[in-house]
Formats: sequence, structure tokens, C-alpha cells
Amino acid sequence: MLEAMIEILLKTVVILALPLGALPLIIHVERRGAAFMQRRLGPNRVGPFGILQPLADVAKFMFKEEVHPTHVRPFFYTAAPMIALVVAILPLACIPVAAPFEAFGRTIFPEVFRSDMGIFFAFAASALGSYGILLAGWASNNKYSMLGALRACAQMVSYELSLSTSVVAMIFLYGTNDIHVMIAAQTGYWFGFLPKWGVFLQPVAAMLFLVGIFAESNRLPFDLAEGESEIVAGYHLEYSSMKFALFFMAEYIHMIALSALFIIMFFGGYSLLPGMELIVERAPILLAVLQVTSLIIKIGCMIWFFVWVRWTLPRFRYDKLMDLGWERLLPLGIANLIVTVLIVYFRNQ
Amino acid sequence: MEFASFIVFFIIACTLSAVLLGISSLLGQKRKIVREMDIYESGVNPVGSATRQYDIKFYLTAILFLLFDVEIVFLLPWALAYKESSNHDFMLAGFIFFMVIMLVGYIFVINSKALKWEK
Amino acid sequence: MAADIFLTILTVVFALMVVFSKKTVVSAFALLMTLLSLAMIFFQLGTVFLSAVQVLINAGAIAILFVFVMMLINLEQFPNNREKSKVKLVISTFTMLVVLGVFALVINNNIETLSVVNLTDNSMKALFDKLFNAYFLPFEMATVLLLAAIVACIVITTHEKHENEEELQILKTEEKL
Amino acid sequence: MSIYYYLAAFLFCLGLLGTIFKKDLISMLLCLELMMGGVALLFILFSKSTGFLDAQLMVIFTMIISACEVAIGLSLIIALYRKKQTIYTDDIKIITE
Repeated sequence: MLEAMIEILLKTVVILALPLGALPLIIHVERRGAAFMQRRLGPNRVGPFGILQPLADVAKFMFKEEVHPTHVRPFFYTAAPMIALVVAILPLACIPVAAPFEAFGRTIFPEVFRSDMGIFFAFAASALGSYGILLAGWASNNKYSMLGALRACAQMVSYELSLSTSVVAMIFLYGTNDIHVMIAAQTGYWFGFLPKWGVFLQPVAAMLFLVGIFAESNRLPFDLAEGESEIVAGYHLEYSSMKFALFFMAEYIHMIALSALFIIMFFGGYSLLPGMELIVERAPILLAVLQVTSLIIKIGCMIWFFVWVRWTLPRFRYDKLMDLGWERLLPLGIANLIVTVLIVYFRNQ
Repeated sequence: MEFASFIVFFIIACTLSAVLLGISSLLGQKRKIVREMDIYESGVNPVGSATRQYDIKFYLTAILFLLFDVEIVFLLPWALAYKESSNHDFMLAGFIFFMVIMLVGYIFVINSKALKWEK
Repeated sequence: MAADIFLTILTVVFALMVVFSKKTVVSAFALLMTLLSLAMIFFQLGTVFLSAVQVLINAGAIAILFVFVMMLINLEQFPNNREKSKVKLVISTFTMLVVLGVFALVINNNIETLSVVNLTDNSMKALFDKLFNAYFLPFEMATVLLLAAIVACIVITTHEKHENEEELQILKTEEKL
Repeated sequence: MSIYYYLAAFLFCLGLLGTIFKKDLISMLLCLELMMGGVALLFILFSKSTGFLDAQLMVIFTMIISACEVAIGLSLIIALYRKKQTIYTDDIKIITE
């Protein structure tokens, strides 16, 4: 009993500490990346290469004055950032960072919430993500906030549909909803060099999912919720100091969690990167460590992709955005699903 | 067991966000300036209340999302059952019927221009 | 056992908040919490798939719809001091207690048979087998129901346009006459 | 597990109470949702005690029906609000125009 409790606590702490610890780094990468793409210097004063800048920012957030406007609805105003952060963290519980391994005389599943429906729960938790935003917009009692929240919410739900169709297609293709089985199906190589990743089987589904992640986490080119030229800052307009920081953290953690799901379905999750098998052959004991490293490298690439897109593409217009979601991506997702099913059916004949 | 781990995770996540908020309200500077507490409306005096009626399109989007989401979520058991089913033809026929009905609904939605934002 | 009682208390508290809170938005969020704790109960009872679907559909979509509507309809413009009919409250509470009493009586008399677990195969596979064999037709018909709901919602909410067209047509015919 | 039977009955009755005495239509719909929740819980409990999986399938159909009910109910409320600017049952005395 005690052992089990310790195991749960350890897992929880590790799974929470990894993304939260990486957050300052990601923010720094984002700012330096922006500077790199715009040919300017970016933050480079605090520490070597400005690496301590995010920590300084955190300290600043903590010592900032808490502006608590008079016209807000106090309870929900305080609760909204907390709900946003907690809901963003929840999907992380279902994501395994390595294959189950033997240690201390027992099998350890390296995920907090072990269930064969894990992937459903992860999506369900990320579907709750709009509550924090909607609540913030309503509690702020401000027209800009309200409009931003409504926009964000409508956009998130619209793109969730096409995202779900791509998930259905992948689950149909793998014939399982167990994340470990899904990843096991993606280990190995075709023709000796091409990794058996889902993205090569289902490029359309991968594209839909990728667009869905951008829309769900409100990142450019889909950050209509905080389009500063139209509605100033959207749903977090009335927020300051740590409350604002919590929204910021929630956005990044949501991004990390959705990227991890994307990688699980399309890039082999924690399966080893090409070339790492050589190391494992020499030292099998390193398997779990290398798996975690592969996952982190893959997520890092995704994050860099997010930054890259953010500073490359301009923002959409709102009607174009909704048209894209409902009139392009959703039929594309449905067509992709039908074609997949027909191909699988006729191949089995 | 899994239930307990989920609860522990949830509680730790809640505590984390509460602690972060608590730290800031403890350490933060405290001033009381009335202008600062006012509603933000680009520096001009606020006009009307924020809880006015917004566009019906937002609402229609949500309602159509609900109905399509139900359909897509119930495709998931189908996708999982297909591989284990003995009668693939039957399953495929069911899927085609399902999809045809869904597409009829979808075409109705697009045709009615209920989700067209520009007038 | 402790988890049972904890979840029951949680659900009861949120359900009471749904009915007895003054603000409708608070009720809606209490409903969301009730649905989530029901999902936890489903999970604890071993019906994992239903629990996931409960979170995805009931908590993720239905509750968001309520919140949306509440924000679209300007609830604060309504005066809050509507007369509360005491008689209605008393009668409805009485009805509720009677119905609850009947239920409790029935449950109490059969509690031994009811609390026996006879479910041998609780896997998703068995559930889906049944769904796609015995319940295939109802499952397809549910899609038709959803189609009907989609059509109905669009027609109801965009009704005003049609009305104007009708009026226009009436005007036109009047002009012709 | 037996405590859940009482919980399901309680949820159903509470929803019934709310549906009767609430004054605005949205709250009434919320209470209907509560009743649906109680019914779903009862179905799952019956499936556990009788050993039939059919009851669990009924939960799926309950969810589909409650989704349709909520969607149509809320669109009716919206339509009503646009026409009469009210969502209170007291203000709605006549059905026709």
C-alpha cells in the first residue's frame, strides 16, 4: 500500500515537473526564435544567452500588484485561471513517457492514469479546455473579454470536430485504443529505413490533427481570441500578475499535451528515434531513458514548429477561420475516414 | 488504484495553481487606485453593459458542434468493433448508412448558410 | 467504500447547488461538476467507456451549450425580485419527498438482490459486440434522430428570416391585388 | 455500491423538484439534465446487478437522446427569447401569436 502510494506520488511529481520545468525554456526559445526570425537580438541580458530571463519574468509576476477590478464577478474571476491551468494539466496524466518496464520487482507503467481508454480521457480532458476561457470572459464583465471568450470557444469547438474525425481514423487503423499498443504498432521500419509512423499511413489525418492543435491551443494563425488589433487582448484583458501568468502557462501546457497526443498517434510516441537502436543493443538498461529522450526530442521539434509557424503566418480573418473549419476541414476529415474504411475493407477481401 | 492515482494527480494540480495564486497575492505590491480598478474600454468611458446579446452564430456553432460531436464520438465504438467483428460486410453497410445520414445533415447545415459569417 | 461515500456526497452537494442556487450561471457550472462527478462514479463502477463518453458529450458539449446560451441571453436584465410562490415550492417538495420515499422503499426492500454484482464480462469488447449485433438498428436510428435534431435546430433558430420572407410575400401579393 | 441506488433516486427526484418549481426555462432544462444523469446511473447499477449489458447500452441511447433534447430545447428558448424577450414561464401566457 505504502509502496503504491509512493509510486503514484513519484509519477505525479515527475509528470508535472517535466512540462512545468520546461516552460521557462520554451518561452525563452519562443522569444529568441522570434528575434532570430525578425533579425533582432531578443532577450540576452539576464544570464548566458539570456537564459535566465524567464525566471526573472516569473519573479516579476510574483511581485506585481494584483489589480482586482471592481466590476468583475469575484469568485469566477479568481477561479477561471485556476480552472484553465488544471484542465490543461489533466491530459498529461494519460500520456506515457516510456514503455512499461520492470524495476524493483514489479512492472511500472510510466503514466499516472493507467487505463486502456487513456486516449479518450486525454481528449475528453482537453475538450474541457474551453471552460476556463469562457468563464474568464464572462467573469471579467468586459465587452472585449466576452467577445474574445466567445470567439475562442466557437473556434475551439469547430476545430475539435475535424480533430475527432482524424482520431477516429487512426483508432480504426490501429484497431486499438490502448496507447502502448498504438505505439508498439509504430515501432520498426518499412523497407529498412522509413519509421513505421502513423503520419506516413495517414498524412491527411495528421494534417487535420495539426491544424486542430493550433486552433485548440489558440496559437497563431488561429489566435483570434486575443487578436490585439480588434479586441485588445481577448479573454485575459482584465487579468494581471500571476492570474495572467496562469493563463499563459495553461496555453503552453495545453500545447505540450496536445503535441504529445499528436506524437503518440502520428510519430510513434516514445518509440526510439532512428539510430538509437544501436545504443540500446549495447546497453539494454538504457531503454527507458532513451525512450523518454526520444519523446522529449519529438515534443521539442513540435514546439519549434509552433514557434516557426507563429512568426511566419499572419492571422486569419474570423469568417475565413470558421469557413475553413466547417466547410473545408470537416468534410476533408469525413472523406478521409470513408476512404480509409473502404481501403481497409477492400484490402481484407 | 487508477482512480486513486487520478485523484492524487488532480489534487496536486489544483494545489499547484492555488499556491501560485497565493504566492502572488502574498508577495504582490498593494495599492488602491480607483482609476485602475475601472473597466477597461480603450481609455474611454464604458458604454453599456458587457452582458449584451451577441451574435446568434456563436450559439449555432455550439449547438451544431454538440450534435456532430455525438455522431463522431459514437463512431469510435464502431472503429474499435470493426476489427473484431466476424461480419465485415454488415459493419461496412452500417458505417455507410451512418455516414450518409451524417452527410445529409452536414449538407443541410452548409446549404442553410447557418454558419456563414459574412452577410 | 470510502470512495463511494465521498463521491455520493460530492454529487449531492453539486446537485443541490444546481437546483437551489440563485444565479443561473452558477447552476450551470454546478451541473457541469455534477456530470463530472457522475463520470467519476461511472469510472469507479468499472464502466470506463461510458465514463469517457460522459465527459466528452455531457460535460464537454452539453454543459458548454448551457453556458453559451446563458451568456447570449442577457440574464441580468431580468428583475431578480420575482414573487416566489411558496405554495408551489411546498407542493413540489412534497411531491419530491413522496416519490423519493417510494423509491427508497423499493430499493430498501430489494437491497440484497440489487447490491449483488452479477456482471461477469465488463469489457468494452462485449459491450460493443452487443451494440453492433442486437442493437444495431437502434444505433442507426439514433443517427436519424440526430439528423432530425440538426434540421430542427437550424429551422427554429433561423426562423425569423422565413417570417420576413412570408411578410414580404404577403406584401407583394397585396400590391398585386 | 448500494449507496448509489439512493443517489440515483435522489438525483432523479431533485431534478423533478427543480423542473416543477423553477421559473425560467434554462434552469428547468438544467434540472432535466440532472434527471437524465440519475437515470443513466441507475441503468449502470442495474447492469451490474442483473449482469445484462443491455442496460449499459441504454445509457448510450440516453446520452444521445439527452443531447438532442438539450439542443432542441435550447433553440426553442433562443427563438422564444428573440420573439418575446423573456425566458420566464410566467410571462408566456399564450402559445399563438
